Amino acid sequence: MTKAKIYVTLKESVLDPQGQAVQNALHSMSYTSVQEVRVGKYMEVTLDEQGDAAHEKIKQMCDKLLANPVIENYEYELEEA
Amino acid sequence: MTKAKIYVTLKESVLDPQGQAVQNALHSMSYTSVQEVRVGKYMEVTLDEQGDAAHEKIKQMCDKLLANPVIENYEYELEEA
Amino acid sequence: MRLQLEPSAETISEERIYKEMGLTDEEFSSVCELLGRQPNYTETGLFSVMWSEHCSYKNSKPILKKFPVDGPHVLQGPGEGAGIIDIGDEQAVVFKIESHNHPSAIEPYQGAATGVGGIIRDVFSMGARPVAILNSLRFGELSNNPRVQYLFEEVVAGIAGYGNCIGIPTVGGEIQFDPCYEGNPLVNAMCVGLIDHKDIQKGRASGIGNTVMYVGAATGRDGIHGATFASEELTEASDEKRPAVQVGDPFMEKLLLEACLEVVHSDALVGIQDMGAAGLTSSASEMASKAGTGIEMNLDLVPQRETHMTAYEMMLSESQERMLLVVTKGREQEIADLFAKYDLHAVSVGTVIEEPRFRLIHQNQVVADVPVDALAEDAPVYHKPSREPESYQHNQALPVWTPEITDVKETLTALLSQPTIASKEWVYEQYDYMVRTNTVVAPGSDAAVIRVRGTDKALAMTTDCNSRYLHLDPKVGGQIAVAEAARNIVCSGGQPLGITDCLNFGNPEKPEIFWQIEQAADGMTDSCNVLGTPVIGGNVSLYNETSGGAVYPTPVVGMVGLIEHTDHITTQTFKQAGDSIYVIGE
Amino acid sequence: MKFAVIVFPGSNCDVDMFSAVKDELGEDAVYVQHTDTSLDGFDAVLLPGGFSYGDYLRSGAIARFSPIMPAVVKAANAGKPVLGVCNGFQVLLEAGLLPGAMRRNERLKFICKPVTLQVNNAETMFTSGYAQNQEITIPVAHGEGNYFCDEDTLQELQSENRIVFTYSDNPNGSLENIAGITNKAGNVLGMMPHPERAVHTLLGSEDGLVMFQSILNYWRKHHALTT
Ligand SMILES: Nc1ncnc2c1ncn2[C@@H]1O[C@H](COP(=O)(O)OP(=O)(O)O)[C@@H](O)[C@H]1O
Repeated sequence: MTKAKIYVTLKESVLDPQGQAVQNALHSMSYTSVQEVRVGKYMEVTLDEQGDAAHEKIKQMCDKLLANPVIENYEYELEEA
Repeated sequence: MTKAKIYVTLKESVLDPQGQAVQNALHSMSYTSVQEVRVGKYMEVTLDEQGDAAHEKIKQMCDKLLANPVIENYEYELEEA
Repeated sequence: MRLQLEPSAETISEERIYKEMGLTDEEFSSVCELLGRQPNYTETGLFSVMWSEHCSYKNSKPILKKFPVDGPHVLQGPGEGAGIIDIGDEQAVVFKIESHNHPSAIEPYQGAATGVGGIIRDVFSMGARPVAILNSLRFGELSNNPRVQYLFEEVVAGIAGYGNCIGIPTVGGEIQFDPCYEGNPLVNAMCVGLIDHKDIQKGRASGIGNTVMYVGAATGRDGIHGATFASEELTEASDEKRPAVQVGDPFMEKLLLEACLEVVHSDALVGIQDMGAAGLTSSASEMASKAGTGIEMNLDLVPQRETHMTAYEMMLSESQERMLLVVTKGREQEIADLFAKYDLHAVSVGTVIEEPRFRLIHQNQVVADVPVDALAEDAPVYHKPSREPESYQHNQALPVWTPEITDVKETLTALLSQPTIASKEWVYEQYDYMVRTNTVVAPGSDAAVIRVRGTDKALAMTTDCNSRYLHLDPKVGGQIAVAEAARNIVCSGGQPLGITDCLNFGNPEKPEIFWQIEQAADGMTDSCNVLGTPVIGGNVSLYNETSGGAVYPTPVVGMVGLIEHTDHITTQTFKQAGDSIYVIGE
Repeated sequence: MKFAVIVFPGSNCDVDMFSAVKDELGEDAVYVQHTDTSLDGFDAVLLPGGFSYGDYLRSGAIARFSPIMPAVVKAANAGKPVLGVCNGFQVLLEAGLLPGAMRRNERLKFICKPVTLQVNNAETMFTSGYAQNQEITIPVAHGEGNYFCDEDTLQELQSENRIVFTYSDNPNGSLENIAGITNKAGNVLGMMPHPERAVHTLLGSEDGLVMFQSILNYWRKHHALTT
């Protein structure tokens, strides 16, 4: 069993209204030292495969479903579970 | 400057409709080896502070705003930026 | 700092770089003639977007001329952000429909969402309060096609996401599924607003010395060249060419909406226009051109979301949720204070000048200096060749087919289970169709009805088009589209007032397609004349083609009608057992 | 009676709340901006629906830090009726004036339609006009109305009779069909359905108006006693 931790983030040039709103909120709560906030998704997928097989599967899932390649990038880490 | 990477996840005891939906979708795409999917948030917050001061600030922000303690847990890592 | 080496004027001309931007050889020579020299990179960019079909209607102008645009109640015909029709009591209704087909094909959620955002800005930039949103959608066959299902689901979610968040009810629409839309879905959004006559705004940059102000989201590199992109066929290569996708921010737009509806009451405001297709370029140059003035802008002052943006990028960006204002000189602070109440920054970026020129300064250099009218008025107009397709005579010659029904129940069930005919509840349940509590007839009937608060009046509204009729006979189909809309309005208790239309067609450079456009417009014109419903605005979306061919001709009609008394409102359902049923018509 | 309608950036049912009170109930209503800091002089506080701060991050999460919120807490502690509808409910949850949290709807889609509610407690200041267990029709319109709380909280809510409304046909996956709850004292009500959208026959139902009338009746009685 493997647990994949997947981070999906908006591409650099894509507007992130959520991040902007959170940043403004933090500023108005007087956390003025905050320079930037970006909000993305974090997913944990547990699957039977291990090692390379797990890599292969997770990559496919990200490309096909978990991330939207038009506006998002993704990264992941695998952990034995 | 520090970049905080913050992971917000739903608590174990809280049913995750989004994770469930993703899992069902993966199954119907014949990724049947997937055992569980949990969907959370991933945030990157860049702030001026460093070291302990950064820790302190980020923890406060998570407790107050970024996570809802009733249903969510959070973890974070700091990176010098 | 990034040193971006832009090609020189000579290189642009010699290597025909303008072609990549969408200008033809002839168009490029006209630009050189108008300028009396070769344009630099930024200037070439300005012309390429302003002379695109999307902004200049260069292929469709001769067709749009056919439409009747006048009527006793028309206060504003085509040409401004949206058309306006009088509804009495010093009030008027403002409406417009627009396409967001190509962006939705690529990123359905955001494409549809920003389509909704754009049409809402068109309406409130006239000074009107948006009261309802409608849509008209076309997809490929739904069954066994995951891509189509994905597009359908995401487009609906995008429309819902934007409309619900900004708090304008989405009250109606239509959806058709047909294989011809598989690679090229159609996403048309319509917005209806209400206005008091005295608040009607015009997008004009009048008054030499007045200040040009920028409000709303900062400019990023998203959507650069969107207008040009919308004026080409979708191909495999579209993927690479495509600009960073625009993401909608309905929250920002809600703030802008409320602030703009307040600012129209200020006599410091001279003109206002939203930055839609071709962003800063079109809004600024059109405002100046209409007023017979010029504009000088300092791009260093433009709020920027990304670093090291070039003049070209800023001028061609299609970042969403931005507005351009012209304000009486000396009263900028007043306007800035008003926007600050809504957490928005209004910043001065330029000045209205006497010389009718469009002049841009960036980092202390003049980066563009062209005649305003050359951009906004002098785009070429093409009369494309038109040819009746061979299939047409063939279709005409077909004997009229009469269905033979053996089992009525079975046929009825089969019909009702067609996605195009089936209930659209799954869709409209995702739309907040009740917010602001004026929705008297919700989706699920014929036309939707919105009451006009403070009066006994109501507005009926609908979108309609059956493209299968147009495929068989574009003229008759065009007549039918307008007539169907009118029937929906009348059935709801309304008197049809006028229409807005979105002409969704294939590539107009193909004579058979151009013929379809002409015929459809003729048909629509016939019905408009008979019904007394002028065309007060609309939008043209051409090049709806993929390798599979063109979509069926789909001129979507958005119609609004006036219900004089709320007790005239009628709904579709049978009311009680024992009531008589009549069939009216042929 | 004087109602405050709190306006956050992104509130969009503020107008509906306002006109329910002013036009249909016939009482006084005043918009109070999120930047204000006092609710003195108001007899009841209404937190309307909408998408405060775009509902970015979590619905209601950012709004609860608005300058007006300490005054809302103060009004709640003073025993004044505080009603949060939809986004207003979410704000009350985030602010800790009510227990629990909202998750996304089970089917992950926004849902807008009239639903049938059961009045489980007709003895609150908000529901005295209804009959116990009466079925009423009120619209919902939300994407995150899937109420959650832990076991202990649920038991507390149940034993203290604080679950005021439940869905007859659960539209969003909410725990125990919960549609609306009150605080311990019973003067703070949060609910996902929109009573302000059901105040006129033209809008399809008048069942929501009864809630506003109940608040008014409570206030009249209370007011007569104290003045
Ligand atoms: N995309 C949509 N958005 C909102 N409402 C829709 C949409 N499509 C259909 N509807 C609504 O569903 C109802 C039925 O639509 P439709 O099947 O097109 O019927 P009709 O042919 O009578 O117009 C209408 O009230 C219409 O407004």
